Formats: sequence, structure tokens, C-alpha cells
Amino acid sequence: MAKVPVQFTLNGSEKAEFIESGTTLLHALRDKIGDTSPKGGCHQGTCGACSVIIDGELKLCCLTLAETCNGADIRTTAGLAQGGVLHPLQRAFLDAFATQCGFCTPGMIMAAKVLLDRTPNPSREDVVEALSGNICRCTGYEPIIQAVLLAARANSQNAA
Amino acid sequence: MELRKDYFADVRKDGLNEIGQPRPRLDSPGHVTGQTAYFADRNFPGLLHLKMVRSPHHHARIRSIDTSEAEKHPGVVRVLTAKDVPHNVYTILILIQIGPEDETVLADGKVRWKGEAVVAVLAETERAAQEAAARVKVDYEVLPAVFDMDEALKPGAPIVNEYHGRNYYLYDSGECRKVRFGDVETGFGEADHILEQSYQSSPIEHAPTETTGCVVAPEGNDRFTCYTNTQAMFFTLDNTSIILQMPGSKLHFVGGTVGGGFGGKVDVIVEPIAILAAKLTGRPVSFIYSREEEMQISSPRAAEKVVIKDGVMKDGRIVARKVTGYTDAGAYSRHSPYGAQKGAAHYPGPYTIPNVWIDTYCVYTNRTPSSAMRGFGVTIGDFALEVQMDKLARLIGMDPLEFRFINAYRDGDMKAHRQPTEGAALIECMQEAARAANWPVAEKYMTMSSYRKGA
Amino acid sequence: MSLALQTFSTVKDANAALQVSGTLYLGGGTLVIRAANEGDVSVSNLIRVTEPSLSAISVSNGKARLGASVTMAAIARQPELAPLAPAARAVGGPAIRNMATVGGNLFAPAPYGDFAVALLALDASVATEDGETPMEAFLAGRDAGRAIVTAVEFSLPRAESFRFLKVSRVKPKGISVLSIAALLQRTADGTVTSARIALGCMADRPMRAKAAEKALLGHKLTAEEIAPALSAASDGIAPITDPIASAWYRGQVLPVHLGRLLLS
Amino acid sequence: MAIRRGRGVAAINYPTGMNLGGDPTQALVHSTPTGNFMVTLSSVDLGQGMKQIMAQICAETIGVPTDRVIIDTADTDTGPHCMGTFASRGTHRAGNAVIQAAKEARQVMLEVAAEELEVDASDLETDGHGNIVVKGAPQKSISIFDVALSAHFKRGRSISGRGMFLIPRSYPDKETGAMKPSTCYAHACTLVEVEVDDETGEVTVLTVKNVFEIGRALNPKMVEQQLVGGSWMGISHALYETTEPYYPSRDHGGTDFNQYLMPGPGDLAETEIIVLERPSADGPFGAKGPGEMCANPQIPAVANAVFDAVGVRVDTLPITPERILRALKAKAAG
Repeated sequence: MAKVPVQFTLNGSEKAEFIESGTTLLHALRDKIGDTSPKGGCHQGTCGACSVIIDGELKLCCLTLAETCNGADIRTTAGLAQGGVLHPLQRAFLDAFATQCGFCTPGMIMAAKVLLDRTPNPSREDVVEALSGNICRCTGYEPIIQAVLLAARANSQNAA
Repeated sequence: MELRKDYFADVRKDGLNEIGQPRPRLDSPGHVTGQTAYFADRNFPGLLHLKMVRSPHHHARIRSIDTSEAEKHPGVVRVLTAKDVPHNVYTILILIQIGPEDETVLADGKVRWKGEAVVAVLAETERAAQEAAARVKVDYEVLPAVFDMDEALKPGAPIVNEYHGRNYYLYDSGECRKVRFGDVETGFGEADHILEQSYQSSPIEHAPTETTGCVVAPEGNDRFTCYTNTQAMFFTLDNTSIILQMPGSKLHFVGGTVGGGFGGKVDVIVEPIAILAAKLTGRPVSFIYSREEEMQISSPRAAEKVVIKDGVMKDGRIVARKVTGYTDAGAYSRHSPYGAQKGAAHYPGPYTIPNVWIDTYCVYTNRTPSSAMRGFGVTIGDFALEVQMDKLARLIGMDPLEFRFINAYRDGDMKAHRQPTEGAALIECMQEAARAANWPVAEKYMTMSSYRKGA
Repeated sequence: MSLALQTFSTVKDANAALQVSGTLYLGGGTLVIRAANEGDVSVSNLIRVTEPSLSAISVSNGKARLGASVTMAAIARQPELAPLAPAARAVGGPAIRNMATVGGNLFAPAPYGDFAVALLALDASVATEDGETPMEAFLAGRDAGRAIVTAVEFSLPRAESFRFLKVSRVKPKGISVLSIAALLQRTADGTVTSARIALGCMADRPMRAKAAEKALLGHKLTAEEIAPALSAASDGIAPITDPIASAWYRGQVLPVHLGRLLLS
Repeated sequence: MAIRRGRGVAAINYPTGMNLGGDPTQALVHSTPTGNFMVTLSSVDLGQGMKQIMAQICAETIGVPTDRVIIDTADTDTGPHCMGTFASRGTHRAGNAVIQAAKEARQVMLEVAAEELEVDASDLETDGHGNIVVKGAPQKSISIFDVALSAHFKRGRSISGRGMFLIPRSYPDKETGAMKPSTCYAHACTLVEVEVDDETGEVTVLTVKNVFEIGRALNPKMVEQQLVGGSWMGISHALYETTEPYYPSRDHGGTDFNQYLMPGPGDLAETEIIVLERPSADGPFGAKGPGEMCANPQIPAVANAVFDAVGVRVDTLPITPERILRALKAKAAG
């Protein structure tokens, strides 16, 4: 089977792999590169568990072919903590008891991150909209919404 | 959330060091960093992918299966059919002596629901497995199917499952599980009003974000490690041991970190065939349900029909309750005989009623087999019971909450199953709910207690 | 035989490659990659085009031209396209909107394709290498078309003349029970002088509510005066039945929601 | 057009553990050389937090902080048998097994400490912070760290214990149905307020007030997680969910999260949770299983509220806008 080269930056480090043409970014990240933080919950684009940030935009890596990401800057939840210190969103998810089974959590955190990067002081409606492509079956969403609002408050307090 | 410590303070020891403390969850840091290892996060060199060829028909005889084109397809390593499965006809509750064995791992001669597994294809890539699956030729003779429980129970209906020979499960008590307490007909005779109503539900999916699946790796030494998201490790291992006719000592199951279950991962479906595939190919094997399979192939919560006939007095006492419950098991038993029986154990609800008659049936139809789900055997029954309670209250012109107080079970009350009530707290829940919602309830109910003197 | 992606720098070259059987054009991937993931093995070649014009938005002289690869998110955040933002935001969640394209939406079967409903009401034209086709004709022939859509073009509506409504069971991003887009020109006293109403989920693809359009002409948007249009809204519809709603339900609530949109 | 309000109530109970019993679970507990405690199980954590709760139960029983406990579960090569995670049984069954195992380990620990302190083991207690102290003489103490070292390297004792919990199986009488389905029951009462659009049949759940009696909130924040999520699922079952929207017709089953309907983050009702604790006689620290029960009462409460709002009964789940609209039209037609 024809292999094609892909090269991109994942959480700040250069990655280069030969993959089969037509491989999704989800499979490339999980099976080739070993970043299993994006989860394959549906492979349909309907659950959001594989959400990653590509060149600053939230994308679903189950519907993205890896070879279309050459040269891209890709961010995943696995790369969010810096030097062993959790990102404020990760901290807030812990403090708000916003994880149960945890399978949706990396995708939720990615969706929340692009929101807070652009809208540091979001309204509840902003958070609801930002999370609307991500399915959670355990929590009923409310703790996750609260966690994102908590992270936003923590950020604005740090900035003040 | 508010913890109301003032209720039942006399029977509870508070002030413990660890119990009752809101400690952070030890697993959450792994969740928020994406480091928690679910079964599918393990990768093995040479991993094969299993895809299932499924029945496009609700009910059909299989005239022939031709796998030759699939076997020749590039990337295909092995194609499995019923003859490859050592103990192909099984049922999972056989472990607690509930039979008969009534389901096939891979269809043999017949399919009984649309989506039933017929042929398993193993290939180097998912794509190759999908392409080969499309090349398997199965010649079906379509048979009449039955989807409606009432139709299925009529004489002359197509028989869904020959291992039962009738479209309902035969309990030791007969065609249904029965509870008989007091004399329900006498109760109806005394009642001021009688209300008989029918309730219906549709199948419901657990829809965990992580689909059902497993990854199997040969350990060498003729042992196999199965990384799985089953909800029941040994239950799955022991059933696998029966299906594969392999000593349990050859099986090693690793799991325990699951992306949501809700009862959807207690069937034993993916593990036996994946382990068989690993054994026959000597390769690691992955069998993970697609989302589509999770939604339509994995067992849902059964559809249920519940018929409730009540006799009620003008003063609010329910004097007789007759419940007939029907659980739509789909084509195979799985956990449904147990679930229907659990319904019989749950009715007539948390109320003290002197005359009770309960029949619960487990019915077979040509649909996706149903099985356990959060609230198994109870959830739909509670819907029926509590809507019925609302109707009864309105029928006699009584406040629906006060009506429940009158009938609520209390410590020492004899239940229909001939067990005295212990540890009741329904009254206190209703009192607190009335307070929280400013729902006016007469003082005599607000001062009731689940305790009874001497109980 | 696996799935292979070919990348072209021009639409012309890609169009030639698209004639090979088993080949599909890859837009945002929300339809095509999903199908492949779900086991549709009928497609073995995907092609895409990197021509920059496909991702361009241009607005001039009251005309908007959206390249086929323009995403819903790009439309929603473009101030000059503000009247279309509600329709763009009606598509999927944030990640899907960063991927789903104008071109892809034209091909999305009901209950998807909410943005195409808006384009139909706007009387957009659809551009391919072969020329421009009006939306209505394009939609009618979309299953047979083999030429890559390069852009859509339409007159930008004034905000007050364009209305869009999507009804869904799940908020804020459920798929459609139905969607309605209406372009209404009115005189100073509010009398409707022209009307184009497009409906989603009332057939397998977006359709016009022509009888309702006609019934609105010369009337003001009051409960009394729109009543004939609401009665006419169901003319010629064949709503889809799917897990979201039945054809019966969609047909029943269409006049209700159209009425609410017109009176809003 | 009219938006009509209604409210409804439901009250329920729910059995803890596999119906009719016969569902064993075992646990092993042992100390590491430095006085950490390993709990070995084969129970499964589905996300409800079984690992954390077993750690707290073990910690409380041994008398150490929870972060001194490690949970090793769900490896059939090491973990003893557990029937599985279902039927609201995890906390109750596995918790009891862990208590029994931890008690046995604690006894050995106290015996070793007694030898080190040259007192009687019955005179010792744990302070919950990692020390064993002489009752009434707290200045005389030894750390569990030192006790474990002593047990391992000096006194040759295994600080360990075995736990097993089994409720004997009950067999229903064939004729009367006499049986013992469960040893303890959780309880709930839920009140909901809804708005119903009488032209479209659409329902908006405004408020949900849930009172749950769960025996004992072993970790209140985790109880809250379960109950909030369960309440959401109950609403979801009431109004949205099915794999067969036109049951008993098999057509049009949803295959993805767009077609399989559940309330989104924009559909959330204002939800209040109140918890009562009447400890069960046989639960670990009185705990019952709230995990399933918490998703049940919302369903009939919503159904009753819809009736209260628009005066039609929908006795078929889910209570879709279509079913409500059909009922309203039937009612209007007389």
C-alpha cells in the first residue's frame, strides 16, 4: 500500500511519519505517534471526543486526513500541561469534579481551550455553544460548564 | 447539592475521617491530561482488525455462505464462520443456571434479527476488512418476522427462536414470573374505583462515549490477554471459556477503566470471537464496535409494555394492584429473563397494598436482543407505576403527593414478596421534596415517619 | 485497494481526475471521510484542490462570492456576511463549522444542508468550470453532477429582509426538524413586494415554498394576513421521516414555525 | 400559540445489588513495606468512581489517609472474583469485601504495633493521619510506616487481609412469588416543572428538584456527580431517547449522536439535588447503591408534568413532541 510522508508539529515538537494514504489524523496520532489523548468515540464527527486544535482552530481528527496536515501546528490535551503543571482548564475540571468516565474529557478540554483563548470571559451561553459538539453521557454537562467558567475566572484573577 | 443531615441522624454515625469526605478522585488527573489508559489505547505490532458481516434481514434462513472472494482479498488473514467456534450456541446466564443456550456467536443456518453476526473477517487494516466483508456472499431465504410483542404471543406467530420453541421465556413458574399476595379480585370488588391503563416504552441505548470492544494479544504459552471494557471481568472470562472450550487458565482479562457502561457492557459479545481470532491467527486482534454498531447492534434497554389495574378507595387507599409486564427481549435471552423477573420483584412499587397480582413475561421478537441497562427491570416499571399513581390521585380528586403518603410503605409493612419492609425512607424523601418545591401538603403527612413504633 | 488522496493545484486538473469511477471530491470531510470510516468501500480515491480562490470570500457591489471551500465558521465570523451568520452557525458544533464547507453543504442530504436552504432563498448561483447554475436547478441535478463546485454567488440581503430559522430537538446544535429561510422585500408600510421562501427537511433536499411566497405578495406580516401563506406552505412538500421526526410531524409544524418566523 | 406550564411528581425506590442475591465479590488488602495499602479487586470502574470509593473505604477501615491506598483492579491474573459492575452493586458488594479484608489487615497491623510498643493490641487506635496511638496516651505512638517496616523485615508478619461478601441467592416461590429481591433500597422523590408548546408539542424542562435517600454519601462530591448526571439521563429518557423511534417498526433507528437524541448543554433544567442518608443495615458505612435509582423518578415526573400542563396523557416513551401533538389534536377533535 502506498505510503505518504506527513510532517507536522505536535504540541511543539516536530513529528514525521510515513503513513498509508487516506489515514485519518486520529489514527496517525494514536497508532503511529502514540498520542492517545484524542479518543475515537464515533469516527463520524458526531461526538467530539477526538477534538484537537489545528492551527488554532478546533477540528475533529477522525474526519481529517493526516496528509492534509503537513506543516500544521497540532495541539492535543496530552500537551496541555507544562512542566508537570496542569493548565487552568485541567485544574478546573478536577476542582469542579467534571470528569466521570473521562472518555470525553480530552475533547471537552480542547473545545474549552479554543473558547478561552479567544473569549477569556465567556458567558454561560458562550460555554454551552463551545461545548455543543462534544457528547458527555455521564455528567449531564452541568459540571463541565461550571469547570470552564471556573477556569475562566481563575484566568482573569491571575491576569488581574 | 445539599446533604440534609437532620434526617435519620439518630441512626447514623457521622464525623469519620475518610468516609463522608469529598476527596478528589484519584483517576481524574489521568482523565484531564489524556493519560488514562482505556483498552483501545494499547497498540500492538501486527494488530489485526475484525469486522463483522451482519444479517441484512430480520429473519432468514441461510442457504449458503461463500467466503472465497473475501479470503483472497489483499490484506485478509482469516475469515471465520460458525464452524470455527467450538461451542457456538451459548447463553451468558448459564453461569447462574439460567438456560437454555439460545444464541449463536456466528449465525448457523439462520438469522433472527437484522444485524446479527454471520461471518468475521480479519485483515491487516480496517479498510481491507471492510472491503473483504463486502465480498462475502450469503444466500438468504427471507422468513416472516414478528416485531410486536402482542403479535408474537398470538398462536401461529412465527417462532423467533427455536431453542425456546415459543415466543416467551419459560420460567419454573410457567410462562411468566408470578407474585400472588392477598386476593386481588376481592380487592377489586371492594374498591370504589378501578383504573386499568397500559404503558409502553421503546428500546433505549446506553450510548457510552466509548464503544464496546477489546484488543487481544497472544502471550505466548498458549495464553491470551484480553484488554476489554467489559463491566464484569470473570463473568466474561468464564463465558469465553465455555464458548471457546478453553480452560480459564489460558485466559487473562485486563480492564477496569471504562468509558461509560450504563449496563451496555455486560453482554459477552466481542471477547470470545476476538480471542478465537487471536488463537487461530497467532496475531493480536482488535474488535471494536463502530458507533453505528453501538447504536443499533449492541443490546439496548428492552422495550416494555406494562398493564396496571388498580382498585382504589375514595379515601386514597389502594386496595388491589394487578400488574402485567412484558419485556421485549428481541431475538435472544441475554439478560432479559433476569430483567423481566426483576420487574416482578419490583412491582407494586414502594407502596403497601394488601392484594397484589404480578405477571412478568419475557417475550422474543425479531429485533436486536435487549439486555441490561441502568435501572434494569425497574426504570420503565417506575414510569408506569408513577404515572398510574398520578392518574389515580386525579381520579379520586386527591393531591398526588398526599395520595402517595397514604400508600407509602413504612418499616415493618409486609411487601407482596412476603418480606417485611426495612429501612424505608420514601416518606422522608417526599416530605423534603414538598418543602423544597413549596408543594403544599397537609401537616399530618409532613409529620409522618418511615419508622413504626416497635418495628 | 485502500483509500488514497490526491492533491491538485487547479480545479481543471482535479475535474479530470474526478471522472475516474470510485473517486470523490474531498471538502471538509464531514460527509466523505465519515462514509469511508463507516465502511463505505465504494470510494477508493479522494481528490482535493488547493487553489486559493476556493477559500476566498469576496463582497463587492452588494454581491457576495463564497469559494466552495469556505467554511461555515469563516462565514459566521465575516462581518460583511452578518445576515448569513445565523444560517452558518446552524451547522454542527464549533469543530464541524471549522471543517464543513459551502460546497459540501450543497450536497448534504436532509436533515443536513441548512446553509443550502439559506442559499436557495437567496437565489444563489452555483459555479463550476462549466459555468453558473441557479441553486434550484443545481439542487435538482446534484446527484448526477460530476464537476467540482468552485463557488456560490448571491446578492447580499439587507439584514432586515432575510430571516432564517432552524428547529432542532437538541440545543444548541441538534440536526434539523426543519429549517426555513425567507427573503422578503417590503414597502415602507410593510407590504410584501417579493418573497422567496426555502424549506429544509420538506423533501430530500432544500425546496421552495412557492405557493406560500405567492400568497404573501401584497400582504403585511400580521397574523391575519399571513394565514393564507401558512395554509399554502405545505403545498408540494414531501417531508422526510427520520429518527428526529416523522413526515407527519414535520408537515404539521411547518406552518407554525413559518408563522413564527414571519411574525418575529 | 400558548406556552403552558405544569408540574409533576414521582416517588420511587430501588434495590441495591443483583436481584435475588447470589452475586459475590472478593477483595484482598496488603501493606507495602512502607505502610501503603494495596487493595486488589477485579471490579470495574465505569466512570462512577469505584476505585476512589474503595480507596476511601479501605482508608477509613485501616485508619490511614486515602492517599495511602492504592487500588489494583480488574486484572484477572491478580484480582479475586467480582461478579461485575451492574445493578448498583459495586459500592455495596465490593465495599463490604474491602471492609472485611481491611479489618483483617488492620488487626495484624495493630498486633505488630502492639509488639513494638509493648502494649496490648486492644489498647491501640489509629489517628487517621498515619499513626497508631495508645488509647488515652497519645504521646505513646508509632507510625504505620514503622509498623510496616517492622512487620516486613523484623517480625515476619504479613499485614494483609481477605474479604468476601455474598448475599445468598433467593429463589422465588413458583406459585406465590415469595422471594427476597434485595437487602436494602434507595429512595427518591422528584418534582419537575415543564413548559409545553401546545402548537408544536415541544417540552422545556424548567426545574428538577430531586430528593434522594442513598444510605450514606461516602464521598459527597462523587455522589453529586452521579445524581446530577442521573437526573439528566432521566430527563433524556423521558423526552428524547430511543433506538427505535417508530417502535415496533424497526425503521429509522439512529446510528450516531446526531440522530440518537439526548438533551444538549443548551437544554439543561435548573437542577436541585437534596440527599438524605438512612444507613442500610448491611451496606458499607450504611451505603446503598444510588447509581441507577437516580435516573428513574424524572421520567414519570415529566410525564405527569406534561399532563398537568396541557391535559393530555402520553403513556408511551419517549414523550416526543409528535406524541404530544397527536394527543392534543385527538383531544381537540373530541
